[in-house]
Amino acid sequence: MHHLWLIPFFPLAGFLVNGIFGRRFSKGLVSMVAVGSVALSFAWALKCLLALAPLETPHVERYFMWIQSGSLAIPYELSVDRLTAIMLMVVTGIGSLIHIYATGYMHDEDGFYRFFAYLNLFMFFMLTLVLANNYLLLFVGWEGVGLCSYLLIGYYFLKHSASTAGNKAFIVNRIGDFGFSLAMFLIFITFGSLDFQKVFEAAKAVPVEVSAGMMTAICLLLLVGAAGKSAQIPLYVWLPDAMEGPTPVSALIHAATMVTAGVYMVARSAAIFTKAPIAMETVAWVGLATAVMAATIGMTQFDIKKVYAYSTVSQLGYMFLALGVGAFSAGIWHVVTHAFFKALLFLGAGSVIHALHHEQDMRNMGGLRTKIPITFAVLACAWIAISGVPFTSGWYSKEAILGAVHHHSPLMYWIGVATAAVTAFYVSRSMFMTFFGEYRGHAHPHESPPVMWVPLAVLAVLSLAGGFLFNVPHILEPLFPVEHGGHDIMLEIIGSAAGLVGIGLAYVMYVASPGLPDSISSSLGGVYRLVYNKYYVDEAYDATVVRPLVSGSRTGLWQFGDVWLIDGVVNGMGGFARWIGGGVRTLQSGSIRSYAAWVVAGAVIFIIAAGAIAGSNGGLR
Amino acid sequence: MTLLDIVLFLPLVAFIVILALPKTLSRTLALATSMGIFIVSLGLLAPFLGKPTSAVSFETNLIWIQSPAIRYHISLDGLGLWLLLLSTMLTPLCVLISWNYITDRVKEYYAFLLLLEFGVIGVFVSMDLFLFYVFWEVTLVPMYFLIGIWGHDRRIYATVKFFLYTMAGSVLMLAAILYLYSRAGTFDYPMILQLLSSGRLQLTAAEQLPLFLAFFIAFAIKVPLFPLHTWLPDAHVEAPTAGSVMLASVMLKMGTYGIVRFCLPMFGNAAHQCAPVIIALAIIGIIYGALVALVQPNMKKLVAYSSVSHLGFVVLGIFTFTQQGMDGAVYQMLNHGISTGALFMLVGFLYERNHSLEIKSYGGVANVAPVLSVIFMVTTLASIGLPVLNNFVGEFLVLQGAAIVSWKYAALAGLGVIFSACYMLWLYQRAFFGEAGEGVRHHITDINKRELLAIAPLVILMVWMGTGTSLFLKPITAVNAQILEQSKINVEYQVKAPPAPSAEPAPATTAAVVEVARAR
Amino acid sequence: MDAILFFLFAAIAVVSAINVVVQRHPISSALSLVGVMGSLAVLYLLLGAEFIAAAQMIVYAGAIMVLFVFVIMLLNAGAEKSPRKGWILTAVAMPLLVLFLGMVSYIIQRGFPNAPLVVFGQFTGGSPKDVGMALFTRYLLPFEITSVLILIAIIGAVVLARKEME
Amino acid sequence: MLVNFTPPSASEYIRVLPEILLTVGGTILMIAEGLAGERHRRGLAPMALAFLLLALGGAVVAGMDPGPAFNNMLTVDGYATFFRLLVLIVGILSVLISGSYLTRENADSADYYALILFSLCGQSILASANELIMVFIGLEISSIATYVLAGFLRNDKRNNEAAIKYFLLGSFATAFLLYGVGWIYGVTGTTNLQEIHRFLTSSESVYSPLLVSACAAMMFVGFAFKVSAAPFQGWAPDVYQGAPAPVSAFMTAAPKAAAFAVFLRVYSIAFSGLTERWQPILWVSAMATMVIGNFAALRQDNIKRMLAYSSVAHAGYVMVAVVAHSEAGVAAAMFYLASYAFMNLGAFAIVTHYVGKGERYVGIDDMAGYARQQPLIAALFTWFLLSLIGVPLTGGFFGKFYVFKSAIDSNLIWLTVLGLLNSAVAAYYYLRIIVVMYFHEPTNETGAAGPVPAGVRLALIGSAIGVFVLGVMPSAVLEFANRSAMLSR
Amino acid sequence: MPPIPLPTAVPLTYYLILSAILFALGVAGFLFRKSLITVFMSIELMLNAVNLTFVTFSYQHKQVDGHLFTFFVMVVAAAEAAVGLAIILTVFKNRGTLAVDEIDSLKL
Repeated sequence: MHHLWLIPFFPLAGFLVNGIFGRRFSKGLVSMVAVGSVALSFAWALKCLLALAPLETPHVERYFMWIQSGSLAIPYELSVDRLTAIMLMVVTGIGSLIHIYATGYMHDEDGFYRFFAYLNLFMFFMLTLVLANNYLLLFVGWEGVGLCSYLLIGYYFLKHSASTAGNKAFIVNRIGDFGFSLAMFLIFITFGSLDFQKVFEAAKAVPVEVSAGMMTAICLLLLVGAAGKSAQIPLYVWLPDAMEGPTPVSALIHAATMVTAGVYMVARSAAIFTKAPIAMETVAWVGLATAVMAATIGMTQFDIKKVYAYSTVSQLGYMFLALGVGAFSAGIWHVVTHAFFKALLFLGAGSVIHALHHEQDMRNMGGLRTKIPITFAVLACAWIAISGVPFTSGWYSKEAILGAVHHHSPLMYWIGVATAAVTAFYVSRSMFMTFFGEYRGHAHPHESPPVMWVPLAVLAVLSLAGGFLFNVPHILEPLFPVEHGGHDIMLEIIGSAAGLVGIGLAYVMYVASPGLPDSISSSLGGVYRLVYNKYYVDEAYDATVVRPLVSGSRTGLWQFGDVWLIDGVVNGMGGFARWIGGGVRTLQSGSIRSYAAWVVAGAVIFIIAAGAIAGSNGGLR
Repeated sequence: MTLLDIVLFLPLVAFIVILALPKTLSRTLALATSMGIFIVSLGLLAPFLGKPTSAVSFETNLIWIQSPAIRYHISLDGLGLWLLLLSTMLTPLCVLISWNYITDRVKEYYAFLLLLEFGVIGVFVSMDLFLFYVFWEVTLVPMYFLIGIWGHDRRIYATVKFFLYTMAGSVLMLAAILYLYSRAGTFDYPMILQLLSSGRLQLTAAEQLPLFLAFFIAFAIKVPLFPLHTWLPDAHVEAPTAGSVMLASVMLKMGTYGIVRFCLPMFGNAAHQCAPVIIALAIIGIIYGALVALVQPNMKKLVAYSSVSHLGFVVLGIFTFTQQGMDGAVYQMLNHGISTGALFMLVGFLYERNHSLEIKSYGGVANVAPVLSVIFMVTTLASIGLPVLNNFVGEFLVLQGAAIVSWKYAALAGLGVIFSACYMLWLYQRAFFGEAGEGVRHHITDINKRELLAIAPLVILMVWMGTGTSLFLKPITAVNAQILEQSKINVEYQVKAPPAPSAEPAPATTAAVVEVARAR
Repeated sequence: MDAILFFLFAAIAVVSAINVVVQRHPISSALSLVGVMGSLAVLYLLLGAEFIAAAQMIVYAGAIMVLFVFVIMLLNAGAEKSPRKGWILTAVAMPLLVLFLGMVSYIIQRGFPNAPLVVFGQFTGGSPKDVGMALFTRYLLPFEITSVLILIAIIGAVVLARKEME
Repeated sequence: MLVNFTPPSASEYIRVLPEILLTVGGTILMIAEGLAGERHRRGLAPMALAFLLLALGGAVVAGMDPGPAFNNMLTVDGYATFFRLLVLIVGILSVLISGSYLTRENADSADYYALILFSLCGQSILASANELIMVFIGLEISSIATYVLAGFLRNDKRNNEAAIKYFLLGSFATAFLLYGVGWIYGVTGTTNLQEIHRFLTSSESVYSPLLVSACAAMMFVGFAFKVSAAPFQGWAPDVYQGAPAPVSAFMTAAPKAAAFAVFLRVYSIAFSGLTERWQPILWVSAMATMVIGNFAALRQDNIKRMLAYSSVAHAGYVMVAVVAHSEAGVAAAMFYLASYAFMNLGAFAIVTHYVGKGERYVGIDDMAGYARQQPLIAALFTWFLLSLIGVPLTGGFFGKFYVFKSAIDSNLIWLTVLGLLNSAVAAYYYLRIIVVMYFHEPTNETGAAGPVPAGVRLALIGSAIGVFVLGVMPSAVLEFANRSAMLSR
Repeated sequence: MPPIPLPTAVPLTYYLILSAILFALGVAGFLFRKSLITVFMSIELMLNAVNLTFVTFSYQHKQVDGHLFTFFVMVVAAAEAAVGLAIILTVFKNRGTLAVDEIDSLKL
């Protein structure tokens, strides 16, 4: 017993304390509680991992039975294996850093305590997700982080766009969760349990040819879930809008941790996925398509956070690509490195935005290199990492992915390489537009306080050296044996070159000859508009799903179905009864003679009837 | 004389006392007595805390009328227990929320509330079909007056519709009860079950189906199952807050309770036979209710339609004939009672302040009433089935049960979960987020202590029932297992095997799969 | 002889009865009714009901019909006006009546296939003595109870027809 | 014949004690008025009550020594006693609500009470009649008295119309009944119910079943008319609406109960061998009665007329029990009539008071806001209406319950289902009164509701207790009915 | 041409059919006459028809009971006549008419 439960418990306690009493606390106290709880959680996680050290097999702790109904038993059970350990470290580590950063960033906001309460709650759910030992508990964390995401996106609830974005995030995630829960039901039906160990054990024992259909169904449904959470086609639409939330939220939830939950989940379910080759192929293609599409959109956006948001979508696509080709550990490696540099990018962007008093449009920036040098320096680290400059963290994971992809399908590989170039291009574009050239804005930029830049510095170091320091595939060797041996130097050179080409191209377009982008975009015309408007996906969803649903419900179901038809029938029955009543009533004409006629008629009819009904004594006798 | 008798009759005593004493005391008396009843009723928990068992407790079996033998036969099992406690708990809360809201004919109001409590407790403990019917009908009267006297503008239409709808259903049930008596020679429910299981009483298929339908329609109207639901939005919108709460939380449950208690064990064959149709209706109700809720401009109507959707889950769960589905269904009854009850309370609080139920008269409430908003948010989340809150557990079990029968059921019903998020969050956004308008800023104040006292137990329960389910679920599971067993008498129809993982004959469980694998 | 008497008085009775129905003036109807009663009294005699035949003349034709005539005179009731409405009723009721009569006759024919002939003097149990004997033994209670009936009739008539009380 | 004659014994006289007491009471009342003069009119109602109570006692005493009386003209059994007590209780309640009404209409007189007593005498005879001649005379005594009562306020046009309609149609229907009796006498040579039964079921008898079933149908016309069963219900709404309110109350309960008593007795004794012939007829009639009563009541705005239709509908429910043709059915009908008597009397008691002088406020809408003016009375009215609807824990519910139970036991499933659906429809018009009383605000035009006179109050309490007892502790009455339902054939 | 043999007596059923005809005529009078008094007289006609039935059957059974029945019918008819005519009187006093068709204010 290592009391794993304490890891998520600390943030939960922080949430409760801040949530209930935070309003009466000073900001300092709130920060202390919030940061302290996450830091404690980090420390406890570290302690547990050290104690459990080699972790060749999962360490499971059961606390109580949560739900039991017939053969379905869902215990509250936490477990740690190597995969979990990595995720734990990422979540608590980066979480701590971002909490610290946020105390500075959010200092002047109303509802300071509310923010940190939500953030702590997020940590709780995220840790539950990571530590869960069965699908349902994972799902708890899964939905919980979605909730926190919703709450934090809608943090500025006075803004209509913020609350709308929150709703969108929640509902799109719900669609994904719908797939996830169906997958769970099928898992239970197929394997008789939701417990990871039992399910995977059973899954491994199933021969492929017996189970292909069911396994594919389960995996595709899991993919739907993962696509919702990890913003894959077709459910990625919520993530760019999620940038309505405060920047630390974007960094923590919508870049580093929550959105990678899908990747984690697929990797976790690797035992099932490997039995479903069709599903694997689908995962790969979905990932690749997402990577390409989001990257192209990223090239055209001007809102700095939007650029990074699409970048995140694209990078997540990369991770899915990795999962799809079976390179689970490479995918997780990219999760880790991406967490470093993307959190850094967002936080850095936050720092810029903070410096510019909430200016987010890059067209109003420029030349900030000198005005906020520390921010520039740390952002530069992230920049080269994501661009895949050799030996930065991003390079390691990206090369690992591309290597595996090449092994799987050269076509995918080349698309991946092109995407890598595009990625390097748009990140460089954002850097050049922000930090180079002349300042085009009106605000008075100022450097952020140490409480903000110190965490940035830590992340910068990790972005540069993270890939080297944490060799994830090696750590995960017991879980995901590396199938293809050795590095292919040629591939690595091509990959690295792609990144450098992207940077170079951006330099040409945005520093060397600044008029070029406009002329290119105008010469591309329709294609550019299509990409700039994000392929009109939101509009298409709106026109094909949202509007028909709302207006169909209003006129078709409610006004026609309920009010007119069903209630019409009900009231019609009432009216019918009254109508009969009216008819019956006219029998009562008040005339003595008509009543007498009825008597005679009744007598005649009844005499005939009594005579005609053949009794036991015989008929008409 | 057991504790259950006391709990059953205390509300009636309270009813008489309130009527007898002067008006000025009514409010206090109602609160005191209903609180007292609740505390006493907690004593009923005692036998259920230990090992799970399907045995009944607190049985009283006396002769009420000699011939035809009508018995005062009441007892409590895991199925009735929680619904009973829910009723006794909600009554004091309803008194609390009516505290300032009701100014006219105060005495009668609280008296009716207590009478209603008497009726619903009776429904949940009756073990004699006749007695059950009596209580079933008795609940109609106080609710009729609660809506009719203290309701809003279109209250008369709503209350008459409510009464007639339910009446129309229940007379069919009465016919069925009478028929059963003529076949079984008794109204005593356990006796009938015994006769059925021992084969001494055999209902032919031609008998079972009409009997089942007669019972089922009466219950389905109460539930309400699509398309018998249109009384519900009207009744809810026009009812005073406490009326809505009792209606949603307790009275709708009488329908689903009845289905589980009576329809399944007695008419297993017919129930299985009708299951596909009923499941279809339940699923239509789930989706239909949610979609119609989506476009409601009136908060109460929205919540009312959401009830249609939620109750669809309950019915779906019941007719899966799986342990999970039924457990989930019963659990969902309680959950719906708590979260929808809370929603109605909260809407009532808003109405008391701003005198409007239209969503568009609100907006930005979160600015002026933070605590209220938080509670509303928690309730919303509970209602849409967020994990760690109560509804999640129920919905999960129901859908799992449905999936065992057919994944299509689960998939279709699962859409309801998505839509529930749509309509509730959209409601929340429109009512609570954004800038506060003139009216909201002037009228809306944050929740006061009395209101907090009324709503807090529900919020606590939402969390408790979402996390510590075993306390609640154990007695339910035990009873459901027994009911499932009973419903299998003479059933040729079997629950369909889980969908095949492959084209080959499908081994249902892992063990079997492995077995097959090894065999090769 | 019996047959002639029967057919004669039956014919008178039927004709008078038709007259009751078709006459427009109440007085004519009333007098026709007396005719029916008279001929019925003869038929009663044929059937051996001496006492009833006498009572028929005294009570029915004598007392009751006089009362009718008295009221007709009192109210000065004139001839009926031609029908304002009710042709529908006639159209419906005429076939009904025909049906009724036909059916009753049919049932009687079927019900008493071997009915005895009515021969005057074959049954003499209807003398006043016989009737009186039955009345005060077997039918004592109904006889006594009719007194209540008559009492009610008196009260009723008084209640309804007396002058306004002040 | 004289040889065989034995004078009636003392116990035979005791068996007709209620009739004797009622006749004597009625006579004394009239004499007393003449002696005491105008000023002592207030004492008339209590006096009538006293006689009724005496008669009630008499009925109990008579019931303790069951047996035939006066050459089998009457038979005093539990069944007879039940109905005697029932009509006498109705009489008592009617007298209680009549006093203030008559005073208000300035029509206080001994005649009224005497007529009620005589009418009850007729009904008491009906309850115990064992001979068609007694049936006929009892029916006439009861009817002629009620003809007069219906038109008691002779300057009131509505009263006149009620009286003339009731009288003409009543006599018309009685002629059919008599014609049927004539034939049955022709077939069997007797008018004694048991002997008819014996003749019809004996294997030696030769007769035409066609003729006998025609007799049964013919007599059904008469009885159905008296109980206002369709299609002979035409008179009922008009007469109940037109008659003075307390008389309507009386008429819808007592003569109807007595008519049902004799109806049931005749059909379950005399014609019990021909069940399959008349059961379908009664089935149709019962159904039509319920439908006409309930559906026509939906459209009424006059509270008296609505209750009149409701009374037709309730007759339909009792008919269902008659159709069942079993001992359970007989018992159910008895119980139903008892509970109907109470709830109906209760409702009419309030109407009697509410309508005001000249019966001005007879619209349902005139009761607007009554619950505010007279909460207690409104509550009682609600109680009676709920009973009429058939909500559990009221007498009306148990009544319906037993009726439909007996129908189900006799395998009349469709009739039961349709009847129960009918009773759901009926809820609508009863609820309307509750709606008006409770959910509407009083208007200036309405509100004749003064203080409730003591007599009405007493009647209300009595009825309410009756409805309560029959609804919650029906065992005793039900036992009585069950034991009495075994009619000797 | 042989003389037609005149029947010396008629069967009982002839009396019964005569009574049926009279009864039907009474019903017809009730249905078709317009004046209250004649309508009432039609009832008397019907009762007479019934009486004929009783007396006829009394003959058949050679019993006196049918006569007794007839006797009571007469008494009742007398009582009805008294009350009925009194009611007709009050109606006439209040409405000034004896037309049956005009007495229909209570309806529907």
